[in-house]
Amino acid sequence: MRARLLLLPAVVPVVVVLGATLALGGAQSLGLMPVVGEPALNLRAYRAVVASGDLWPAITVSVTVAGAATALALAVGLATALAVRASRVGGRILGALAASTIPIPHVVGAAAIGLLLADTGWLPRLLGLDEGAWPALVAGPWWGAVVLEYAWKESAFVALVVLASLAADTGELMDTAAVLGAGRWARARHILLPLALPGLVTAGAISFIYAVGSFEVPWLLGRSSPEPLSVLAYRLFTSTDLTVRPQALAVAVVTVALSAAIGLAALGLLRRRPVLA
Amino acid sequence: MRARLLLLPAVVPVVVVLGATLALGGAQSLGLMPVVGEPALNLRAYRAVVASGDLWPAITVSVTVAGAATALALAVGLATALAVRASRVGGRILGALAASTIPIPHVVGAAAIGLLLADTGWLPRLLGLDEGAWPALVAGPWWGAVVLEYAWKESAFVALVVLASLAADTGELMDTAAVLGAGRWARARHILLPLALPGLVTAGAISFIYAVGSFEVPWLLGRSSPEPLSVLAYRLFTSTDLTVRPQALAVAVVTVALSAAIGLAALGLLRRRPVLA
Amino acid sequence: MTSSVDLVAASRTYTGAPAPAVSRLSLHVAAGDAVAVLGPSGSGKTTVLRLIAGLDVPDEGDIRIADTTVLGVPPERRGIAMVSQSPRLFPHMSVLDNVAFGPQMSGVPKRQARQAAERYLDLVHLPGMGRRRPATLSGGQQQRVALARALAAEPAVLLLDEPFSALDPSLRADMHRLVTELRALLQPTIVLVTHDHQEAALLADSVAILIDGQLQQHVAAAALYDRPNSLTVSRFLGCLNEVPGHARAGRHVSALGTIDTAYPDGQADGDAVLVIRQEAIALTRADDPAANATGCIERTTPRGARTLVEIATTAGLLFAEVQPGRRYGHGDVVGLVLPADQCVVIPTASRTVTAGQVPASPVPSGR
Amino acid sequence: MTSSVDLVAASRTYTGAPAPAVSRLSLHVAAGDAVAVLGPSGSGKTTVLRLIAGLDVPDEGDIRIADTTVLGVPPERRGIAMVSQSPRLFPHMSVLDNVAFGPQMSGVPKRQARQAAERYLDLVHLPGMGRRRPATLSGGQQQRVALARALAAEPAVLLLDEPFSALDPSLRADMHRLVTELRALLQPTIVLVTHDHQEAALLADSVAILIDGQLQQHVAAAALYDRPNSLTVSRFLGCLNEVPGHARAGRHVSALGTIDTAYPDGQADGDAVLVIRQEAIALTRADDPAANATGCIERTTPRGARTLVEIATTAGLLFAEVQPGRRYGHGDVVGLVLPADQCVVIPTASRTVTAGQVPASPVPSGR
Repeated sequence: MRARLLLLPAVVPVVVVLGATLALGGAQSLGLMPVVGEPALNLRAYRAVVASGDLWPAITVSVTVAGAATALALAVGLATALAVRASRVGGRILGALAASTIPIPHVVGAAAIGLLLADTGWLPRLLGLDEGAWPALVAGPWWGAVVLEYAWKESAFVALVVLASLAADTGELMDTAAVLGAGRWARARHILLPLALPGLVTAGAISFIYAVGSFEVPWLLGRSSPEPLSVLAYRLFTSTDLTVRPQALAVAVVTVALSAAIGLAALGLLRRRPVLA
Repeated sequence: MRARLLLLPAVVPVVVVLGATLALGGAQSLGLMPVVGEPALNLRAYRAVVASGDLWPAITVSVTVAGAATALALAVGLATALAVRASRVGGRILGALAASTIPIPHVVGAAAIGLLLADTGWLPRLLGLDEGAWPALVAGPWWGAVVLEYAWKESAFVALVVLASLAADTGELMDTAAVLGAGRWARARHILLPLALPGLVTAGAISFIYAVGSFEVPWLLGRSSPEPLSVLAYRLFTSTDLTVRPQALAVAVVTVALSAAIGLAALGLLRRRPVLA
Repeated sequence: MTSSVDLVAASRTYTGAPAPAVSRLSLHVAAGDAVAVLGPSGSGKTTVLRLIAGLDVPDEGDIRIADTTVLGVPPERRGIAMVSQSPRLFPHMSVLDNVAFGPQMSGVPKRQARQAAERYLDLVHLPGMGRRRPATLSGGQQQRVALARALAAEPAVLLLDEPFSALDPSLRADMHRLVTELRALLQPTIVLVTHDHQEAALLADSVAILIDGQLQQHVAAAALYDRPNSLTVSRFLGCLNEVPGHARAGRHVSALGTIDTAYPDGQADGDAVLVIRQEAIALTRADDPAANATGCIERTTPRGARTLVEIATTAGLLFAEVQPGRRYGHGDVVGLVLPADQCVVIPTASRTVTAGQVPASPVPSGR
Repeated sequence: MTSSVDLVAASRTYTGAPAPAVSRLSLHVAAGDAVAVLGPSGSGKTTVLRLIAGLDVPDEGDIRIADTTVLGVPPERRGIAMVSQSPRLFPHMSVLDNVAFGPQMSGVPKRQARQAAERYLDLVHLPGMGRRRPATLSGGQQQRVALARALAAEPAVLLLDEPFSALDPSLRADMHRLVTELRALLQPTIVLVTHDHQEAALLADSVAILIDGQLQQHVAAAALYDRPNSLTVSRFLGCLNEVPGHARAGRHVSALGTIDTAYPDGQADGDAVLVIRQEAIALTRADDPAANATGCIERTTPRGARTLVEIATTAGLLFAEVQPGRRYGHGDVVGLVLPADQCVVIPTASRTVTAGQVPASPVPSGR
C-alpha cells in the first residue's frame, strides 16, 4: 500500500503530460479542438496534409535519413565497441573519445559539419577542390551532411550502449569459444555479435527515433524541399495561419506513431531473443 | 597489432569530426579563419559577444533553465525508479509509461506543452481560469514551460538510467539493512540513495548537457530575450551578416566548454565514490 | 539479550510453486542454543530463515521470538541479524561503517558505533581493516566482516544462511573455529541453515533435518548419525547400506543372517530394513569368529585417506569405509563385523522414499 | 585422438604480482591419462590450464601437445576443450547448439553437428534437453551440458578447471560418476585442476600437488596420502600429527618413544619428523600390549559419523579419527596404535614450511 502511494508523485506528471500530449494532440488533429469553428470528429487535417503533397515525401525523407544515419552509427559504434573490448590501452582512449562527443550539442555539431563539408567549406578548401569536384553534401539531394552529423553523434552513443550491454562474462565466453575451435572471425560472428545484438537494437531504435524527431540538423544542413516530418510539423505549427495548426498536429501524430512503431519493433526483436540476465 | 588495426575505421571518423569541429570551430572563433580579411589570432569575436551584452544573460538563462529542469528530472526520475523497485505490478506499468515518453521527439513534446500550458492553452481553459489567474509559463519570465518540458522528458530517462545502474543485488542489500535494524527511510537514505548516486550523476550530467545544447524547446516555449546560448548561437550562425559568424562560433565554443565542464565534474564525482563493479 | 525462537505449524507456499516451500513446520530453539536446519538444496531451508527474519510471512502458523508472536513486526524491529552465503557488504561504505551500521541504526552515536565496530573487527581477527573498502578484501575476509556486522547489531537471534559454503575448505575450517569461539564468548541464539552434515554437527547443539519442506527429525548434534528415523533421513545423511528383512525380539533377520541390533528391547519388531553406516562396518578375516557375515570384494574407491570397499554378500552389495593402509583386491573374501549398537532398524512402513541414493538427475536448486 | 601434454620448465609471472603464478613447472601427462593438479586457491592451478589452452603464454619454458611445441599456436588450433567452474554456456544458443558448437567450428555441417550433439547430450544423461535455453536448466544440468559441449569437440586434451566445486555434494557425486563413465568410454587425455583431495584421488590416475606455483610432488592417485615428501604436502593433505625427533635404522625416536616406521631400510635416517594421519591411528585400551603409546583424551569433535579425538601424550597433542559408536570423555586414558606402514618420516631439512596448519588469516584467492 505504502509503496503504491510512493508511486503517485512519479506517476502523475508522466501520465498528465503524456496523456495530455497524445489525447489533446490527437484530438486537435482530429478536428475536436479547432482554433475557429465547431468541434467535429474528422480526418480533415490528415487529408489536408496528404493533399498538400508534403506528407509522403516527408515520411520518405525522414525514414531514409534516419535509417541511413542509424545504419552508419550502428556499424561504426559496433566496430568501436569491439575494438574497445579487444584492446585495453586503445580501448581507454577510444572510450574517452566516444564519450567526449556527448557534450557537443547537435546544433553545434551540425554547424561544424556545415562549416566542414559545405561547397565552400573547410574540407574542400583544404583539399584544394573546385566547386564541381566536391559532392553537394550540405543542402544536397542526398542529405549527406545530415546523415553524417547524426551518424557521427549517435555512433558514440551506440558504442557506449553496446559496451554497457555486453555481459561481464563476455570475455570468458570468447575464451570458451576459442578453446572449442572458433577462430577470430567465427568468435565475432557467433558469440560477440549475437551478444551485442540487444544493445544494438536498443541503441539503434533510440537513435532512429531521435533522428526522426529532431529538426535542427535537417534545418541547418538539409534542403528546404522536401521537408522531413519534424521540419514540416514545426513550419506548420509556427505558421501565422492558425487554421493549419491541426495539420501540424496531424504531422506530429504521424511522427510519434512512426517512432512508436520503431520502438515496438525493437521491443519485439528484444523479446524474441531471450538474453541471460 | 590486429586489434589496433580494427580500431582504425572506428577512430578515424570520430577523430576527424571531433577534431575538426573543435579545432576549426575554435580557430574561426579566434579569428584564424575569417570569412573576409586576413587571419589573425585574437579574441575579437569573444569580445564582440560580451560587448553585445548577450553572452552573460545567455549563460545565466541556459544554466538556470538546464539546472532547474535537471533538478526536477532527477527528483521525479529517482522517485519513479524507487517506486518501480518497491512494487512489482505498479513497477511494470510505470516502467512502460516512462519508456513510452522516449519516442516522443522534443519538438512534439514542446508543441504539446505549449498547447497545454499557454495563456490560451487547454489547461487554463479546462480549469476555466481567466488570463490573469494563469501564470505565464509559456514565453514567461520564469521559463516555466521550457523547464517543465525538459523535466518531463528527462525524468523518464533518469528513471531508466537509475534503474539500470542499480546493481542486481540491491534488493538483497536492502533486506540485509532491514534485518540489521534499518527502517524504510533509513534504508532509502543509507543504502538506496548512495547506490543510485552514480546513475543520478550520469543521467543528471547528460540531461543538463542536453538541455544546454538543445534549442528547439526554448525557441518554441521561451522568451525572445534574453536568449539562451543555443538560440543565440543559432541566430548568429544563420544571420545574413557573415561577419558575425566568428561570434556564433565563439558562443558555440562557450557552450561546449560549459558542457564539458559539467561532464568533467560528473566524472570527478563518479571517481570520488568508488562503485563495486 | 538472547531470545528463544519458535516456528509453530508454519507453512509457506510460493505463488506458482507446485508444493509448499515449508509445510506445517514446528521448531523450538531455546535462548542461547544453536540449531542447525539441515537439508538438501530446495528443501525450504532458506524460507525458514526468511520467515524468522520477517523477510517473508507464513501463510499459516505463527513465528515467535522470546515467546511473543512477531507476525506483523517488520524485520528491522525483530532484534535479529543474518549472515548469508554471499557477504552482501554495503559497497559504498568502509568496512568499519559496514560493521557500525547495526549500532547506528539502533541509535548509538556515530563515534561510539565505530568504536564498537572496531571491537567486533578485532573479534573476527580483522583488526585495523576498518578503513578499507569491502571490494578490496578477499572472499573469506568479506565473510568475516559480514559476521562482525551481524554480531555488532547485538541481535537476540543470529541467523546464518549457508554462510560458509562459498569458501575454500581451509577458510571454512577457519570460520568454523571462529564461530565456535564467538559462541562461547557471546552466546547468541543461532539458527544455522546448511546442506553440510559435518558443519551442522560441528556448530550446532541440535540438528533439524528438513526435506521437501517437512521436518523429518530433530536430534542432538552429537547423535546426528545414530538413529535415523526413516530411510529418507538415513540416505540423506549418506548411509549406503540397507538390508530388507524383519526384526524380531531385537534382532534383524534377513538374507544376511540374524544380526543383533541397537534395539534389544524389540521395540522395532516387524518388517524392517537394517541400516548400518559404511564407516561402522569393520572388515576382518573371513574365518574370524567375530564376523557377522562374509563377502567378496567387488570394487574399491578412494575416499580421502580411506578406501570405500564394495562387498558382494548374500544380501547384495554392502559398503564399508576402511582405514588407510588396508588394501583389498577384486575377489578377496573378507568377514564383515556389524557392531550391534550401530545396527539401526527402520520399520518398512516408514519407507516413504522415492529417490535419494539412486543417481537421479539433479533437481533445480530453487530457494 | 588423444595426445600427451607436457609443460617443460614453464614459468609465468603476472605484471604487478609479487611472485610467479607458476614457477619452472615441468609436468608430463601421457596420452589417455588423467592427471589432477591439486593445490589450494591461489597456487597457480588455473594458470597451468590457461597455459595449456593457449589463453596465456609462458614467460619461459615450453608447452608441448603430442610432443610438438604449441607456443604460437592459438587456442582454437590446439585441439583442446575446457570445462570451467561456471558452465559458461552461450546464452543466445539452445542447449543443442551449444553442444554442436565444437563440431561446427571444425567444419562439420550443421545437421550432422546437431546429430553428434544429441549423442553427447545422451552421454551426459540429458536426452531431449537440446531445445531448451541454457538459462532454464539447473546448475548441475548446465555443468553437464558444458561437459557434453567439451566432449563433442572431440578434443585430444580435455581441461577441467574445478568443474564441480560450485555444485552440491550430491550433484558433485553424480558428476564424478559421470566423468568416470565417460573416461572409460572415450579415454581423452585429462588435466583436472581442483582443490579437493578426494576429487583428485577419485578421478585422476596421478596427482600433481602444486603449492605457491611450484610442483611439490607428483604421485599415483592411489598412493596420494601414503608418502608425503614434505611437511608442506602433508599439511596440505590435512594430516594433523607431527612428532619431531630423529630416525635411526628405520625407527623414529622421540618423546613418544621408539616407533617402527614405513622405512625399515633406514633410508630416512637423521633428524626427522614422524607424520601419521589421524585416520590411521587406532585407539585401544591403555593396557593393550599392541599400543605404541598412551595418552589422555583432551577433546572430541564430530567429523561426520566419526569423531575426531585429541589426545594429550608425552609428545604433545595427537589426533585420531575414530569410527561411529566409540564415545570418549575428557580425561579418559587410552592406548594409541600407530601402524608401522602408516608412519611416514620426513627429514627435518625439508621443513620449508611457514604457514599451513596454523589458523592463519585467509589468503586472498587470486587466480
